[in-house]
Parts: sequence; C-alpha cells; structure tokens
Amino acid sequence: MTVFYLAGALFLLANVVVALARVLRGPTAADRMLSGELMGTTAVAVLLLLYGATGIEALLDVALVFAILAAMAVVTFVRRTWPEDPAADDEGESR
Amino acid sequence: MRAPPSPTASDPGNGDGLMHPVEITFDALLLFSMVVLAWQGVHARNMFRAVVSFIMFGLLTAVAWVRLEAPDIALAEASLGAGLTGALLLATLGRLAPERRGARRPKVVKLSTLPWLTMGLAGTTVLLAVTLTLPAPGLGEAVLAAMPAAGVDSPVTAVLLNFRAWDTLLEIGVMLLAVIALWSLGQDVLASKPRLPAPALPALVRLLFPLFVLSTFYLLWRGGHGPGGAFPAGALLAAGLVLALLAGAQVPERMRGAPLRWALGAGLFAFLVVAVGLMWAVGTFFAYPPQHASILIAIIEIAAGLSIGVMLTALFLGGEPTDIKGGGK
Amino acid sequence: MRQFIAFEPCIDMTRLADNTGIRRFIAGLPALGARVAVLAAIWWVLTGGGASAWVWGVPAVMVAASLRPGLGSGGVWRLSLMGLLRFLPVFVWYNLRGAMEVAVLAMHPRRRPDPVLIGYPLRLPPGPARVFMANLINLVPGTLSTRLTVRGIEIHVLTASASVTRILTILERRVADLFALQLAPSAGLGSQR
Amino acid sequence: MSMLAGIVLIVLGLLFFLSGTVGLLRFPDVFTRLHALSKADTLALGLVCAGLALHEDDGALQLKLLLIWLLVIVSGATCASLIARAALAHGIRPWQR
Repeated sequence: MTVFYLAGALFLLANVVVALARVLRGPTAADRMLSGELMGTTAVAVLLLLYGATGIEALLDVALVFAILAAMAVVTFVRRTWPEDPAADDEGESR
Repeated sequence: MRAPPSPTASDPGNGDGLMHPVEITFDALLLFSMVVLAWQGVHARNMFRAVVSFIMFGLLTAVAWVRLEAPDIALAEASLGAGLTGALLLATLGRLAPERRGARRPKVVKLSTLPWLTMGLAGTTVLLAVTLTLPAPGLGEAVLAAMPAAGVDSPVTAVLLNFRAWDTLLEIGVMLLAVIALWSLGQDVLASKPRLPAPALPALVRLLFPLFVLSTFYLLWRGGHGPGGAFPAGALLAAGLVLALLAGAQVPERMRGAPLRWALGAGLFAFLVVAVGLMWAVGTFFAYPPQHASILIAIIEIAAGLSIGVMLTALFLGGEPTDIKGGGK
Repeated sequence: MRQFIAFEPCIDMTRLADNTGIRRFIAGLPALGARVAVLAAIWWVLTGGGASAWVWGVPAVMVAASLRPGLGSGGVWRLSLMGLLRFLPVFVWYNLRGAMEVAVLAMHPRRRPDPVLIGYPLRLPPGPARVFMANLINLVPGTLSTRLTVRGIEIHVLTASASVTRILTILERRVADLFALQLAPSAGLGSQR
Repeated sequence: MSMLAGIVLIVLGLLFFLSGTVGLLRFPDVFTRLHALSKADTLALGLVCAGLALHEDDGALQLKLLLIWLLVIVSGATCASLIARAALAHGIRPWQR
C-alpha cells in the first residue's frame, strides 16, 4: 500500500515537471501564473499521498496550510504585479 | 496510521533501512526539479519567470523537508514560502517600472563564471565530505534527555522557546529592528492604490479570514506537542492580513497608532517581561521553573505569534501606515 | 446588514430589526451563533477535540468569530438545508462532467476547443448568491466567468453549444434554492456576442 | 472493499491531474488553459481526498481532508475568474478558431 501512495506521489511530481514547460514558454505572465497554481494544487495532493504512505499526521497540516494559502500568489499577482490599468488596456504590457 | 515511518534520505541505506526504488526515483526527480527551478529563479532573464520559479521552488522545498522527515520545517516553509515570500516578490515586481517588469535582464552567465562554478562545486563537495564525517545524532539525544523539564511535548518548540529561547528572543528583536528600519524609510505604499477589486475577491477573503485566524490558533496549540508554533502561525496570520489588504481593506484608523505598535512589540515585550520577571521571582535570568514552563511558553508563544504576524504584514506594507487615503470602511 | 455565514432555516430575523440598536443586536444573535457553531465545528475538525484543544479552542473560536477583515458587508448568507440537498447532486454531477469534457478535449489528438464569449443575464438578486454563482460557473462544464457586471456575467465558453445556457439556467435555479431566494422573472436567453 | 474503492478514486484523481497538465500545455490561450485547471485539477484533488478518506477510519481526519478540498476548490474557482478578468483587462483577446 505504501508503494502505491509513493508511486502516486511520483506520478504527480513527474506531472508537475512536465507542466514546468508552461513556465518557460509563457507567453503571458498569466500563463506562467497558471503553472504556479497547478503546482500549488499538486503539492497538496503530493503531501496527502505522502501522508498516506507514512501516516505522519503533521503532513495533513502542511497540506492544510498550502490549501488555505492557495489563493495568495494569484491574488497578489492580479492586485499588485498585473493590476488592471485602463490606460494599458490594449497593449498587455508584461507579456 | 498504517505503515511505520519509511526510511528516508536522512538515514542513507544503513542495513535494513534501504529505500524502495520508487522513493529513490521520487527523491531524484524532486532534487532535479528543485535544481532546475533554483537555476530559473536566479538566472531566468524574464523577471516574472524568475519569481514564479522561485515560488514553485518554495513549494517543492516544503515537500523536500517532508521527505527529510522534518515536518516542522516543512510547515514553516509552507506557511512562508506559499504565502508571504511569494507575495512580497510579486508585489515588488509590480513596483518596478513597467518596462523592467517583464523585461529581460542582462545575461548573467558568461564564460568568466566558469571558474566560479568550479570553485562552488569543489566547495560543495568538501562540505558534503565533512558533513558525512560528523557524528550523526547531533544534539538530538541531549534535547530528548531534557524534555521532561521542558514544559512542552514537542522537542522543536522546547528548543525554540525553552532551551534556546534566548536565540528566539534575539530573532524577534531583529525582525522588529527591520520593521523600524523600514518605517524610517518612508510611508506605506498600499494606500496609494484604492481601486476596488472584483467582487469575488472581497467575498473570498471574507470567507477565508476567520479560517486564517482559526488556523493561526491551531498552529499555536499544535506547537505544544507537535509541528507548529509561533513562526508558522505568525506567517499564516500575516498571510491572512495581507490578503485582506490586497482585497481592499485599509489599516483601521483606530489601530494605526499605539495598538499597532503594541502588537508589533508584543512578542519582544512578553519575552522580556518573562525573562526579567523570572530573575526577580526565581533569581536566574530567563530560566523557567519546570512547573510553570508550560504556561509561560504558551504566553510567549501567543505574543510572539501575534507580533510575527503583524511584523511580517508591516514588512509587506513597506512603510508606516498613512492616513491620507480614505480610511477603513 | 451584517455579513456572516449562517446555516439557518428561513426565519427572517433581519426583517424584525428596524432601527434600534438592541433589536439589531438581537437580530444578529442567531447569525453570530451560527458563525460560532460553524467555526467550532471547524476547530474540532482541525484538532480532533479533547480537553486541551478546547482550552485553546474557545478563545480561538471567539476571536475568529468576532474579527472581520474590514471589507464591509457582502450581504447575508442565508442557506437553506433543503436547497443544499437539491444543490449538491447537481453540483457534483456538473463538476464531474466538466472535468471529463476538459479531459477529453485535452487528450483527444484532433479535437480543439472552439471558444466564444457570451453574456448571461443573471436572474439572481445582487449579493453573495451572485458571487457564488460566478465562482460556481468556473467548475461546471465548459464555462469560465470573466466579468460580473450589473446586468449579468460575461462568460468564456470552451466549446460553443446550446447546452451551456441550459446548464446555467439549471444551476442558477439550484443556487436560488440553496440561498432560499426567488429568481427574477425570466430575462430572456443568453445573448450571443 | 473501501480499500479498493479508495485506490480506484485515487487513480482516477491522478488521471485528472494528468489531463489538467495536458490541457495546460496543449490548449491555445490563457482562457482555455484556465478551463483545464479550474475543472480538472479541483476534481482531481477531490478524488484523491475522497480516496484517502476511504482508507481512513478517524472521522476528524476524514473531515480534515474534506476541508482541505473545499479550501482549494473555493480558492481555485475565485482565482480562475480573477486571472481571466485581469487577462481581458490587459487586452488579451480570447483565441478563436
């Protein structure tokens, strides 16, 4: 059973490594942010599976912290890094 | 739960503790992606790509600490890395001039960096060799032997807030100094952007905020007997406060003066009161009597958690809160 | 009006509250109670209960229930239990279907999305139910809400088809059930843009 | 029995994670990619949580798994709209066939 969980975690990790291509390719900042979001969700799943493998309950807390902070990066991104600026509407600056 | 804790990288292959091939592959892949992300974070010529890589690196670092069977550090890394560190970098990126924001940096890797790279590799190899010759257990056994007098069940909390509480006191003092230094540089930068976000964002924050508060308390409580404690709790509280600020909340008018300063100083203040109080009551500076250690640690932990949360938020604000733009609603 | 998370049957206490402070306080009590109950339940889930957990839990729940992020009021969340029972199966089914459709579209070697932006006039009254609906749209087949305006929602549709408006209409009715609200009289079908 | 069902759910969840990644890589623009993430990934995590909950016999821990999923689903749904709105405001037009 432990091996099953570990294999699942490995699968998810490989999945994320493939998704890194989106960080490299972009093209817009939003696309890069998306892979960050994917990484966040996947990290939660990886931690849950590692919890399944080891039974250390603290891992659920780590996953919970990730889950509650899931919106943090995106919210900062849309409010600070890429705030809606009517003046810059048609050029999409930081592509 | 089910299986006993599996052997990990912390005890490389001693006898029966051999790792399963799946584990080895997992660790290798984790290491590989961390190196790639670290490289991207430092060398990516697009700034935004570098920041996203760094955030992802933080997420994977937490997983790596889990693999090293250090859930305490994993928790701290998760609460800081997934929360405030990324937010700070993204906000900083937003403050750069637009032409630099997504812009390309000058290329850093030149041929002349090759000697440095070789030296770095050589240094790492030497360090690794030295580390492997060190006696393995470190101070772990000494800590475990002293646990009965610690007042808490978690060895990490015992070290942070009892055996080496002096270090933690100084750390909190350093953080406070950082906030003071920042305040002396100028005023907060958030107040200048009062544009209202989409209605979904305040709705999300209104829903999440009580949960942030609750999990801050949860991590403080957890710190008494497991991974948790003032640092991750403070980081989580800060994340909740920053989220509220990002959703359009203002630092309330009546909180800006004395209450804010008290909150910033509460951790250091509690530490000092306990330390000096003990000198007066017991005769030794900052040595808890074992029968009261538990409650004293709890008090310090709450005060420190609050302070760390408010200090990190103040660092995010980037200056003393102003009251120029329309106050809180 | 104060913002809170409440799970209460539809006894409209706010209607009793006219202007007097005491009345408003009394009217707010069940809401505060519901908030405390929900937070206490979450505390139990987090800690697993036990005496030492509740020593911390009681102040934690009190602080969490009384602290507000200072974002004003989002309106009252008044959920109906029956509405929840009607809403959940529809949501689970649509979420499954949405994920399946996206998965097939992503995996299929030749099929490509055929996206279009549409406007959907909302019949839900303004307030938390609208925001809830806008978020929900992101989880059901083929739709992604982009902007919430006074009139309705602008939606990015993954593959243009007639079933989208039907799904949205069903979903909107279930959300109205969940929030124990009446839908406004039909405002016509979604207009293509 | 619940062991087997849990394994099936987790495997399904992993497949949905995979499809989310494939969508992220193959879809033509940021909006379509948002579709892939917001639907496939949230459901995938839900399936993994459900699978683990079936292997669990402590009620509080099962509910904790549910709480984790709810947090991710709420954040994910909101963030999808936030990014889409920001992208439109920055003049990124949806890709069209």
